[in-house]
Amino acid sequence: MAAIASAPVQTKKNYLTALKEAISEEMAANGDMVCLGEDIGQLGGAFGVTEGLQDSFGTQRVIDMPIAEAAIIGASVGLALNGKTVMAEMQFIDFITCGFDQIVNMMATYHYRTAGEVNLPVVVRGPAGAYGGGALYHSQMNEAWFCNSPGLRVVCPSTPYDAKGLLKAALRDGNPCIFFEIKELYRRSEIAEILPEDDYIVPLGKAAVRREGTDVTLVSYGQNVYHCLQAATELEKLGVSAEVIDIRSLVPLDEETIFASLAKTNRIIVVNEAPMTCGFAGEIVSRVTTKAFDLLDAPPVRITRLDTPVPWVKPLELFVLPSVERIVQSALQTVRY
Amino acid sequence: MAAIASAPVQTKKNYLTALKEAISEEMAANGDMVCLGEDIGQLGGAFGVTEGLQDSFGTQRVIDMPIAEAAIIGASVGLALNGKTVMAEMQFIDFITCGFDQIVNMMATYHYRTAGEVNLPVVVRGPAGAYGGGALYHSQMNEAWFCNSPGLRVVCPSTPYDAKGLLKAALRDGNPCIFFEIKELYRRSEIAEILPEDDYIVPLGKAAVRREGTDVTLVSYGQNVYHCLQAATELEKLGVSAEVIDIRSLVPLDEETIFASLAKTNRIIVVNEAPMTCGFAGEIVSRVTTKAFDLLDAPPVRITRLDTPVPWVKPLELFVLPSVERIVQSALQTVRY
Amino acid sequence: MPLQTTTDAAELPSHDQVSDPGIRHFATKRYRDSLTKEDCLEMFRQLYLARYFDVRLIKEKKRGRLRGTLYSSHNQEAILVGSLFGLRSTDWISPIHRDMPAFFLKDAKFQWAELDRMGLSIQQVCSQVWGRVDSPGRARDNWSHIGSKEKRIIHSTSMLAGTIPVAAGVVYADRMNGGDAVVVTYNGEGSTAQGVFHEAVNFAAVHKLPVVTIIENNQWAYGTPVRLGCATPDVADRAKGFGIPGYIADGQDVFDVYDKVMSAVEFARSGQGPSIVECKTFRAYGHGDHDDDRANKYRDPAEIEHGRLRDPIAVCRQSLLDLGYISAEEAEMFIAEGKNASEATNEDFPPEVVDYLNSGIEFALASPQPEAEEGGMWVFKESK
Amino acid sequence: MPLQTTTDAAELPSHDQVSDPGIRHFATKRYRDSLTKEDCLEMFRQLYLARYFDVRLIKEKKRGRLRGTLYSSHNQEAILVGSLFGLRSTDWISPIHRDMPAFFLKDAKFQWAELDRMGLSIQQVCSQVWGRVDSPGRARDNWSHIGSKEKRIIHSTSMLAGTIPVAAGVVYADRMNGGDAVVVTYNGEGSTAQGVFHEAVNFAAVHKLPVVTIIENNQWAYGTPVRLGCATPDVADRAKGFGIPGYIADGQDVFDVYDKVMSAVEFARSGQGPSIVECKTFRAYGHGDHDDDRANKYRDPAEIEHGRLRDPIAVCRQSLLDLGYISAEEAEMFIAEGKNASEATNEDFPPEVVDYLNSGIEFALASPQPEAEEGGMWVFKESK
Ligand SMILES: Cc1ncc(C[n+]2csc(CCOP(=O)(O)OP(=O)(O)O)c2C)c(N)n1
Ligand SMILES: Cc1ncc(C[n+]2csc(CCOP(=O)(O)OP(=O)(O)O)c2C)c(N)n1
Ligand SMILES: [Mg+2]
Ligand SMILES: [Mg+2]
Repeated sequence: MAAIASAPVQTKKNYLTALKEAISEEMAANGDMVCLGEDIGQLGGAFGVTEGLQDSFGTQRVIDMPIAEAAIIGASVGLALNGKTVMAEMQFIDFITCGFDQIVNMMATYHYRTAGEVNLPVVVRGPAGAYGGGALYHSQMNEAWFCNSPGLRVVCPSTPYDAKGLLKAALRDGNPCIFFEIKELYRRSEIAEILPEDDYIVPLGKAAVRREGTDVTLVSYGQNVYHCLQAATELEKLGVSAEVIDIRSLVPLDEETIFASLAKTNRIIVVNEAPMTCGFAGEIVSRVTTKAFDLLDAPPVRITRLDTPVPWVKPLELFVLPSVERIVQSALQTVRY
Repeated sequence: MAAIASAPVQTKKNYLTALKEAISEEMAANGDMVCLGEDIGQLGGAFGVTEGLQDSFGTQRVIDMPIAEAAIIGASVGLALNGKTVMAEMQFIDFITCGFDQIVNMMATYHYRTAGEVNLPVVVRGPAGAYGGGALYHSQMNEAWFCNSPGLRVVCPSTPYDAKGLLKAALRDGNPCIFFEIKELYRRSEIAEILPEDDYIVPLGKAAVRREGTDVTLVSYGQNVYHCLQAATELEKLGVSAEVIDIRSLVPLDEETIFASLAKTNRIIVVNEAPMTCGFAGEIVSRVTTKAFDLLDAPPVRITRLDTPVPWVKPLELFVLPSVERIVQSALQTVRY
Repeated sequence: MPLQTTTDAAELPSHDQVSDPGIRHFATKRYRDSLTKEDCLEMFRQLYLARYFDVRLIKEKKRGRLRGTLYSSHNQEAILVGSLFGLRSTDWISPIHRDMPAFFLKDAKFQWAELDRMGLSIQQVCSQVWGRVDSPGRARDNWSHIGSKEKRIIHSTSMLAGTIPVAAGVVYADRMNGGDAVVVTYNGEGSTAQGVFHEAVNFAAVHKLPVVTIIENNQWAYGTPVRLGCATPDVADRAKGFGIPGYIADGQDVFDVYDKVMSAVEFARSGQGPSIVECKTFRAYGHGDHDDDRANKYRDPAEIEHGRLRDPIAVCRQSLLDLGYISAEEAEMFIAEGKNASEATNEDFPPEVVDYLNSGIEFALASPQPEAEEGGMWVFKESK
Repeated sequence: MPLQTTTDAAELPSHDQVSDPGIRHFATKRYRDSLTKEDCLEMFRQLYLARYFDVRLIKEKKRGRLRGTLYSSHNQEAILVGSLFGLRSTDWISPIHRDMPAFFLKDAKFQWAELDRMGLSIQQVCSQVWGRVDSPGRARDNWSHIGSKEKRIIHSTSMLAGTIPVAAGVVYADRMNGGDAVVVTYNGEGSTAQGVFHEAVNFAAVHKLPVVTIIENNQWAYGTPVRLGCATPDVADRAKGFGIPGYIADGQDVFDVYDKVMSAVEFARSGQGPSIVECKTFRAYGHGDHDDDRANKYRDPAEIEHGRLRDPIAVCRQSLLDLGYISAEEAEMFIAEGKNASEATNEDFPPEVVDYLNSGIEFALASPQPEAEEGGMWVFKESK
């Protein structure tokens, strides 16, 4: 018995559990932390990310908000202005549009316009991403809007380890952060993993090389990391060695890791499920071409969603989104360039 | 007398007058056109773009709206859904954030989700741009958000001729359009010009070559076109021949004109006063590098606002914005690359 | 006065005489009084139809035939039937997630079994549910996000309360054209907390636009009770902030809903402006079918039992009995009330109701899925 | 009862007994009754100070010394003075474009000539106006967009009504910490049409947060009259939609404003929740100084004359005379009322008022402009 208690069997945890742990551990460690959002209390959130949180920390620290995203963001700013650390949930990241002004004009700029007097530790997080049949309003990846709005951290984890470590880092960072959770990964058992017992963070602005390779660099984040990894496996069979980079945090971006990879491969493909025009794939391509032009032996490639909304029925949805096949084909063309 | 009446002296018209003419001529020609916005009626708009319009067309067709941007956009959608052509004014384009959801989720996607049954001839226009001491909330160029939201035309004229012709084209296009007017150009007398007597449009998706050159291509729009032209003049003195392209419409984008120029110069600098990350400068760089890589003899360059808000006092404001000097310096470096 | 009101209705002055805007808990009775026996029986049938649509879809979903979330309108059907029954073919509506039956019930009066109407056909609605190309939106957006310009149904996004300003614009245009159309929008009580609700109703109030905003107060917004979203005693009190009438209807009584909504509709049509009609009801199941289990945890069983006590089918049947419009035997033929999808069978519903929906499902199943390439189409209207 | 109310005030039950939320046109008199002679004279001086700030800035602008738009608070000063006078040092405020004097008037009671207070110093405010580095925001954002966490003033963006949810969050945090702070937010009547106004006040109402929302109803929102933005008889009626009290104050009478705002503040402080205080006033000039000429076109001269008839300085002076707090001679010493910037001279104001502002301007002129490089700083807090 004693032995069992002192060395519990470590179980693999999924992405959702990792997020839950991050929030409840931070809540426990930081008495000045508050969570707010729609249905996060009694219900525990639409996806259960805050399940049990209100039981543990009470209705004052875990607030069931009216359906009012501008009030949610605005109140988060006020709470943070008065000393609190805030986790604000968007039921789906798509609905962030309803609180958009409060994010880009009120929250993002507060530190800037007060010349540093005020900083806002607010993480706005929510389920994002397509491939699940969620249609136009439950599938968005709208991270580019926030990357174009100075003053916001923008983060998107793809693994349970990162989900927990990045969320903790974001909550402690002291700056407002838009935290994109990939809902299709929430309960994906294949990616479940054993998490450290001890407190840890994954620093913002540090990319992860998910697979090493020498012929072409595939850069991605979120769900598309798995498309890239699958493509890399297939490419290997075809004799092409692909390196896969998961940037994890968009703002700040770890350019060094990308450039280092490019120095090996001299070829880059950026994969991302958001619309192409002014999306983050283009940002990476621009950084690479303006700053590491000489490393390029072939034109960089963007594989993104077509410039369309995300349609509902499966064939249409898949048609507009990046696929393993599109990545493989592009990589083959690129290495032959 | 008769001679004078038949051949009136043509006076040069400024950017603001050109916009006024476009709106009142379209209103006169199209009985189904409606204008709405804050203070556009009795006051004639904060900048006077709709001066006299309510006197000519009545309170029903020129609507003074409550201070409620979501209602303005939503009502515009409804009016267009029921057969009207709509001009909706944002008092400053910065305030579009308060109606953001209605723009990107309701309006932009309507044609798509109805498989073409519904199309919305709505032009949302408003004063934009920095360099005038407007500070954070009266200086924005937030066009990238809309370029990343499929279903919207995005337009930005830099001359009176284009202002009139593009606004008319946008109003007749049948698709929702975000129309960025450069308020610093509204009354700039140096750019006033004689406008055609006859009805004309400037088609969306057609760039203008503002100055021909052979050594480097400067691509821009809005106010920065003039920075580019000034830089080109200075560069000429230094023996560098710069071509200046004014793209005028961002979505759709005239790639051909850019590529054709690049085929001559093999060097490109994109200038734009919006924040760099995920801005439209990066989009142009990405299009060029992914589609016309072999035309590049030097890394493309982005000259944009720093990734900051627009601060108030002059030295700070100018510090973060593109300047003629930065363009000249970059061009010199680029041609020497 | 053939119909009994279920609430303690007091005679109010006629609309034109009501000068002080505010709550009118009880409308005049004149609208329900003008319903014929045929009307009443038709509304009764429509309640069965709405219920059957729900029950059947849950069954189909359980069989794995449907994708997406089912937002049940079980126990709330009287709101849809009662509010739609009196509309004209020129009127517009804007239903939300919980209102799927509204699409085919619209303007269904006397002809709900016909195919060509001002609402969508059951074939179109089923094609949407099954994700087929004959959906009016070619199944590009999901579930309740359909509509039709031709049939005067506004397409919603997911963003709650987001269609109200659109509705206001639609009737503004109609009024410019000399029309007398009214638009009826549907929203949950939780959605009244949205800023756009305020902006749009306020705009409509200022311009006296014919916008009727129905609040389906089913006590819960997903997992959040009404008291955490709204601090007024009644949600209809929101109307007071705009200077417009706020009506309260018994959402379980199709005739009371008809009464109050018609009061609001005719108030609007006559140029007196917008109003709010709160229909008090109770959400029978979870927020969506994925939430059924949890909804039994965050909601008190006693509350659920109480909330489902007055099934709109039963309430309507009793009225028809009281009126002598049906016999005791007829009344016992189809007992659908209270039955969840797992308990209900086709025998609990009038055969024409079952046939009607079957015809829609059959059509849908024969309709092809859209081609993948359609995903890339219709981003823009091609310019002339 | 030394002070006469200018409105026909009726005694109301005390707050705790008022169960039905809604409009309370007249608060109890007890708050104004507790003002001492010293208080009253202080408020009178503060009216001069607010007016002088405005008059002087217009002069400075005309001399080409200032950039940006001046949003005059002329004729509306009683709202600022009356609402700020009773606040505690722990309370927060959130002023808007028309409320520049609020920054230094905050917590000015008895010590407005001192340098170190809970409001911003006149040195700081002037440094902001002149765009100098000693502005609390180092002149990074313009004009009224200043504030201070330390001094408990929320920084606004330009987006109207946008600070109300922030204010709600601030006092939520305070309440968590066991504090009893109240936040007073200021908004024009036109801004009540914004969605975020609704979302924030509704949230505050649900949680009974101590948020007092003052509506400066100056009849015009830029070029749009109140009737095109709000359909209720009084803007305070907005309160009814949230189930909270709505007070109406005579915005020209500093003591009436004090009365109603203190009623709202103590209602809030005692845990009973938010409220709205409409202060009826009139915008003396254009929306901003760029609009002065046009404002004479879109507004009827008779309306302007009528709206400026009861200058808050004159109204206050009369009360002081009636109370015997000043003599007839004293009353005639400084006649600032009704005078535009071009007419007014320093002699129209008490010398300590002129000195006070001068000290701020002198300080500001000696303060350097920020260095250009600061434009690139403070986008993010550096991580630990
Ligand atoms: C702007 C926005 N925020 C959040 C949601 C997520 N959401 C969907 S339905 C719902 C609850 C709606 O409650 P209510 O308005 O009462 O309608 P009901 O479902 O009870 O019929 C929520 C929060 C949404 N769709 N839109
Ligand atoms: C969201 C938003 N929309 C529009 C504006 C432009 N604007 C600035 S002040 C103003 C009028 C405000 O009127 P009111 O609220 O009555 O305040 P007042 O100026 O009369 O004091 C407008 C429309 C803005 N600042 N923010
Ligand atoms: Mg509900
Ligand atoms: Mg006003």
